[in-house]
Amino acid sequence: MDSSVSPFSYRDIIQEGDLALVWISRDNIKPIIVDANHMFNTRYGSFSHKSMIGKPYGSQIAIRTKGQNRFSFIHVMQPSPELWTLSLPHRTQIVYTPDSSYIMQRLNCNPCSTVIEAGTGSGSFSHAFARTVGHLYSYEFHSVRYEQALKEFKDHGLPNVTLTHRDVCSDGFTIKRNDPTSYLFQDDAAQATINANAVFLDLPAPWDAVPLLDQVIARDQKVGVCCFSPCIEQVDKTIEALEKCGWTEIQMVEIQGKQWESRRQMVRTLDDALERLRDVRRRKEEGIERRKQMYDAVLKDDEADGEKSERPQPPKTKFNPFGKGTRVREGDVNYQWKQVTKVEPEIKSHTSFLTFAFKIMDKSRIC
Amino acid sequence: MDSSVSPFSYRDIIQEGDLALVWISRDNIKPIIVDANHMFNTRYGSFSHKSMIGKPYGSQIAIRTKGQNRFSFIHVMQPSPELWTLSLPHRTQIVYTPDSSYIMQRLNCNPCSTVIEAGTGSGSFSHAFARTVGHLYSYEFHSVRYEQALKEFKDHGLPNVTLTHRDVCSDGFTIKRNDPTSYLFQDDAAQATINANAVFLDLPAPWDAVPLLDQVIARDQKVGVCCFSPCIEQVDKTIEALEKCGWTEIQMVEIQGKQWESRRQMVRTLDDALERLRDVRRRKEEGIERRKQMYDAVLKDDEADGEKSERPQPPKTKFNPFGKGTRVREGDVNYQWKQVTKVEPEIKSHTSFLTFAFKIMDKSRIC
Amino acid sequence: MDYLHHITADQHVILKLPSGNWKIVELKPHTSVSLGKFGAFQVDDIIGYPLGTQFEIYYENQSQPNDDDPKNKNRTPVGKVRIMDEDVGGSTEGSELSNVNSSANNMNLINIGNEIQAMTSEQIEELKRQSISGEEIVAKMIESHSAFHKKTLQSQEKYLNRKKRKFAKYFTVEYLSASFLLQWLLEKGDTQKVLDMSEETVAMLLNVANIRSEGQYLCMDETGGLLVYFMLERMFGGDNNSSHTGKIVVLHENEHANLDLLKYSNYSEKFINDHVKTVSLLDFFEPPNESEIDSYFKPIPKEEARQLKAGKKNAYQRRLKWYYNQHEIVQLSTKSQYDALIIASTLQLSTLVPLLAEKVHGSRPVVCYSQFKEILLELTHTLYTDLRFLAPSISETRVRPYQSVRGKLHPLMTMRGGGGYLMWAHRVIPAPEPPAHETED
Amino acid sequence: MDYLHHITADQHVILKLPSGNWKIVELKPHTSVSLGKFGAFQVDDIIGYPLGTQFEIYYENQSQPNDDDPKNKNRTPVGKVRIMDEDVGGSTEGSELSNVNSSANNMNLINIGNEIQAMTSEQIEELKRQSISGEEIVAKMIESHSAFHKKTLQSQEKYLNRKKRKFAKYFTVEYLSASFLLQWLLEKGDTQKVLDMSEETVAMLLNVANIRSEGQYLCMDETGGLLVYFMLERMFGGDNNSSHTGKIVVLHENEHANLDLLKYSNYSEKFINDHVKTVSLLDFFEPPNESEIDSYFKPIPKEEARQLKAGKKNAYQRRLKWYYNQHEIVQLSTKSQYDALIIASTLQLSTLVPLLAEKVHGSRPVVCYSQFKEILLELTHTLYTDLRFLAPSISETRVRPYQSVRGKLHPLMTMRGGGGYLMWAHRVIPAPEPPAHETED
Repeated sequence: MDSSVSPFSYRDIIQEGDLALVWISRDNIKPIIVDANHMFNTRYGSFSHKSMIGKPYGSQIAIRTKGQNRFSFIHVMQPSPELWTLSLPHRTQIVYTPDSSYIMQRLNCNPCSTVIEAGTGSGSFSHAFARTVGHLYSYEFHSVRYEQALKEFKDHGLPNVTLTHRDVCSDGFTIKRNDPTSYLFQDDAAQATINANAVFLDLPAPWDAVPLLDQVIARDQKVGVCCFSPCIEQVDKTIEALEKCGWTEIQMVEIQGKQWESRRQMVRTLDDALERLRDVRRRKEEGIERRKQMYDAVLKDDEADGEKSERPQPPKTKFNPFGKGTRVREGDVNYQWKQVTKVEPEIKSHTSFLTFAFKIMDKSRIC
Repeated sequence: MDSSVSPFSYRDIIQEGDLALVWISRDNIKPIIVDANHMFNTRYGSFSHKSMIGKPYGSQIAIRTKGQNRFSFIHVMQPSPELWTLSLPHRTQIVYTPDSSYIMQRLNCNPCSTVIEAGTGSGSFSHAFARTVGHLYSYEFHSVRYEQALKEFKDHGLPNVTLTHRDVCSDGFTIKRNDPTSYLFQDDAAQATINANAVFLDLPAPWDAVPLLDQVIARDQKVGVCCFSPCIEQVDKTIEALEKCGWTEIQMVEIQGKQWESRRQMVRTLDDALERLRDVRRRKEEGIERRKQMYDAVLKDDEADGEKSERPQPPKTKFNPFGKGTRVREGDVNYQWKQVTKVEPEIKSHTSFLTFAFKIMDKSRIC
Repeated sequence: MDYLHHITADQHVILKLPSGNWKIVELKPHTSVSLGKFGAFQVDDIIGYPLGTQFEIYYENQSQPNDDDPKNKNRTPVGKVRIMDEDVGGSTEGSELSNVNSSANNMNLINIGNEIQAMTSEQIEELKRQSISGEEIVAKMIESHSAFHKKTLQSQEKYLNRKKRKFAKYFTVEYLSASFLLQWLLEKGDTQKVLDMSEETVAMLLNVANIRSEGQYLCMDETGGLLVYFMLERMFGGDNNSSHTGKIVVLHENEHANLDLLKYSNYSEKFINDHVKTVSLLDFFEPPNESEIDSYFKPIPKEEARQLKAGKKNAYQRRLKWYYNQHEIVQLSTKSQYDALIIASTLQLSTLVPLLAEKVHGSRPVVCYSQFKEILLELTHTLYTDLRFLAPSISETRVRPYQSVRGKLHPLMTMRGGGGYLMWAHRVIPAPEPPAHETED
Repeated sequence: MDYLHHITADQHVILKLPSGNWKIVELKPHTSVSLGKFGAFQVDDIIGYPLGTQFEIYYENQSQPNDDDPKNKNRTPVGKVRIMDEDVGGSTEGSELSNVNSSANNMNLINIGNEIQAMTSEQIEELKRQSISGEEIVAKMIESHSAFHKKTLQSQEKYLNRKKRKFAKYFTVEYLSASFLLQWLLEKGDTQKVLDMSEETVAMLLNVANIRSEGQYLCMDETGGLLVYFMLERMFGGDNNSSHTGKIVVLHENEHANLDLLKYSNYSEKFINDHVKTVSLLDFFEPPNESEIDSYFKPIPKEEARQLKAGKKNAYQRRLKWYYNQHEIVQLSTKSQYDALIIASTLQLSTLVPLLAEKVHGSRPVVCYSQFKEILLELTHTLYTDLRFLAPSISETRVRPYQSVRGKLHPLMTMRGGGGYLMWAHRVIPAPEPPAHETED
């Protein structure tokens, strides 16, 4: 792969060395580095990277499994921040797309934005920021995660991301020479010029970091901040800190994202149900007739024992317009279907509370 | 109306003196006392009570307005707690049906329940409780509301409701002789025996009332409580009080109720859109042809002024498969429609937080 | 009615286990109930305590159950019980939150817990087999947990609570309410069996359907009797001796109604027979002819019947039951008007509801449950054009539970989707359009 | 690029008024802007301040504007402005909560406020006409408010804040972002015009559609250009001098594309022409024939064209524009592959999307917006059976704003319903089914 081109920028043809995402299912997306000598193994079969190279991104790669001779396939996708987020292990704490989308929109992110993100975490939101904004300053306090993200951002070709190892709550955001950072210092500047106009704080105690923002945000513009906190008590302390530090238009919101599946439910009409019961009744009536004769016989014959005489069993019905008993595949063309939507069985009912606020440090007039 | 029968119990025929609800629209339901000498006036016309009497409940009463000779109608409904709730003025603070339903279910309300409700408020939840439970003890601290509710409960024939004028936060729940209450004291009992097994507190400071519950709840059963508070800080203080007073299984929930309207959206196929554009193109091509001729003429004639020569206007199209411009009524049989659901334009996004807890005061064994 | 509030012999109750799971048991006297890894107890030991009581299982002599009989190796030893006065295992949830703790003391906390644990699962299993109490297992685990002292106080607490929940031997005996029965089914994974119905939706149904102790209700229940149980509980509160006269007529599309779940209820057979009637859809729409019934069978005078011989008597009694049943069907399908129509069925509602609603009193509610909004959408469009239905509308009700721990309040991170929808309308009686006035001008 | 951060002459900005309403204005130098009851100001007085600044309007000489000319009686007098340093009017909402205050001091608070107010509305109007400041009006109202002293401290504060908001004369000048434009439309009641789209749903659309500054996007926009504006803002950030090369090709079903709302944007005409191309659906599916275009018109050498006379030159230029436009249509409809397909249209999506998706690169997103989930349901069922679409799914995103006041935190009691839904899929390239292996056993 041409190392100057990010695997996240638009590319068309799968090439040796590319970072690609293999889509097995929505819940199972795996990153690979395309290598002609490698195989991609799934429980449904093995796919050679060689069969991918040269094909356009989005290609379905199909095989027949040797053992069971089954048709099996994957799709080779080009990474985007959203697909990358989907590919991360479910246990990882990540900012999901409904939240990250809204945050980016509320902070009006675009190529003219300079954004601060703390902390980097899994780096999934960093990718979405990096796609859109002019420059991203990301801070991570955990050294292992910092090293991992540093490598990942390099591999993913995100030149507009500066990553710094820092506990921003105690040490603030200013980046100096000799700090552990990917920042490239110009000439003999003693510290980085940041001038962020959007800030995202995904920290356990954002109230410790808020007072330290004044040093690094743009002075003469309206700057937005979003604090991402799971508990309501954190929101309360965050609002307190924001108010104290002169941030205004404070508003907390929640995002609720749902995914809907498209399904079908069989149309089962009353008429069909009645027809089925008529079939049952016909059998029963035969039985009643037989029982009546039997009963009359018993009453006539004083000696016969009603209990012992055999009670005739009606034959089982065959008629069933709904294919009960036999398992009907959803959408089977022999039946009528109604399209319905079904929400995921388990929804993400809460991610975090998002507290937004805005500030203009210097309101003086320019001419 | 037979005063011993509640207007809320099942009745079939509209009778003189009945409390009935006139349904004009979902947002406009009005209670009336049926009186053969009265008219029910709406902006759509006047309906005589006489025309209602003797008809079954649920009857549509239809008239033609004298002035405009328009068909106009209302429905005369028998009150139920839910319709009564809908009929209350929108400004009134009421516990809406999605909340009251859930609270009743979580507290397992049924004819064996004895329930405490504080405060009574508009009395709408009292009606739902009264329908279901064995006995309801309702407390209202505001004297005007107390008097109003006292009269209303009497008029509505709710014999299983005891109403007491009381600030439960300072004075607790015990009902003594000479208290302002509808409680009927037996013999010479000094105070009422309540033994509630379910409690609903709709109070600004439920934490003041929680410690006072021990005096009136059943001792040897599991008793449930629900505190209804709009702000999260109230929930925090409520949980604190509940924990301190030995309540367990504390859980706070929110109820979100939505109403969906059934609507239709016109099916506008691509083919129809293309056909419409073809019509436009045909007109345009005529224009192009004409303009081409004109242009050729202009280029040939050095003296002519292109600007001044009249540019021919194509005739307006007549073809429109979507009836644009003319206002199409939703569901018009000349068009194809897709059934869709639409949520109310304004939803009740928050009513209150519901904090539930349970307690068994005396866990000793009986034999 | 002690059985409504106290643990009673031969009662069905539901047990809440430390894992958060539920178990339904019938309390047969002189037997024991095993809760698997959470221990076992004698039914007789819990009878008479209030329903809702939480018990701890303890073992007085730890070595005793560990006998040498290999048969007993996997049998849970039966312990003694004592009342727990403090509630254990509130409403905290399993999933951890990354950014709740302060960052300063959080640096060492990555992946702690699972990775740095010196005891093998075999060792833990052995301890459990030895029936050592939860507290003790946890104590042993802490000993062998190399990084425990590195944890912050808060995360130590968290860790302990999690472990305690995992090994503690306690249970709560609850009244088997309809809500608990539903919760049990959902946790068992029987979501589809109950049409994805949620407690809040059925709660809303009971209220908007105006369920009262004296009502006569026409009902279809495809949830195996769960809906009927909800209605019975609301109408009678579990009281077998209730004086209330309400009745539920359950229509069914199969040969027999499926009300299987009522077997877990504590209603007597007689009570259910008195208050729940089942009629097939065909019998309801095409009821038997009364004279035909009478032509098949005529009851003989009681005196005469009593003198029949054993065999004959049985045959006669069967026929008599059939006879009364047929007449009851005629009564329920042609001579009754109902106080509500309540449907939870996957039959096409738009064909069903207009026909059934004919049997509903004016001003009474028609309420249909469906797992899918689209089904109710089709239904409401049908009902809109039918003047017998007032203002059909679709409602959705959802509960959002919180982690209700002070200082850590937040909505649960995940919850069940779904829960279904309701269509609510009122049966009304249309008037003929009045003739136009003669115009006056 | 000062116009992105500072108030600039001839710029469109959006003003936030004390009522919570919005107003879009073009800042023409040397003119004044009237905010009705909130006063009026000189455009020149606000130029140069940072966008986002909140200004108060004040009147130095109160009697001055109250002249005798009857023409001026209803004209809002123009005041001076000064910067406000404190934020006024946060996110509290109008509707009151009944049980927030402590019960003890709540007894007298029923219906206070509206009923016990001695000033008539005429008197208040008169005060407003006299351009007295909000503070002063409120002070006069308190004087005449007979029950004010009976209120609790908290409710007095509430009352004052409400009244202040009603009469205060201040405004905030904001950058006209796409989100603010949408908010303005929604508050104007243009919900249907923007297909009920919400900020959170379009935000989600921009991300899942992977909008980048360099992308070539195929788009249908039935929101009057709002969606295109959202995309332009995301791609270029309002920067007329952006060096990014992204393009949006807008397909339209009418003779001309309706992108009216772009008139409020601050993009230059040239910028929009460079980055937004419009093609009718018919031209897209049945593009002009290149040789036919050439048969209608052939450009003459530049030198020659320059020497045409004025009238002829105009006619020639028109024809030349048409010629290039026709060739561009050919290019856009037959020779381009797009980086995303983005549709917000009420045309039947299930007939539209399969055809348009043919022009989308493999691995690129297809995202459709609809006000109604049922429309997307039909669409996904169509796409399921089409192997060119990977995993179509429907998403719903909703924001729930809180009253964000410490001590009184709660979700807003009411909010707008709706907001629409998204269908998200990826365009993929199906492989032929590989032949079966010959069986080995």
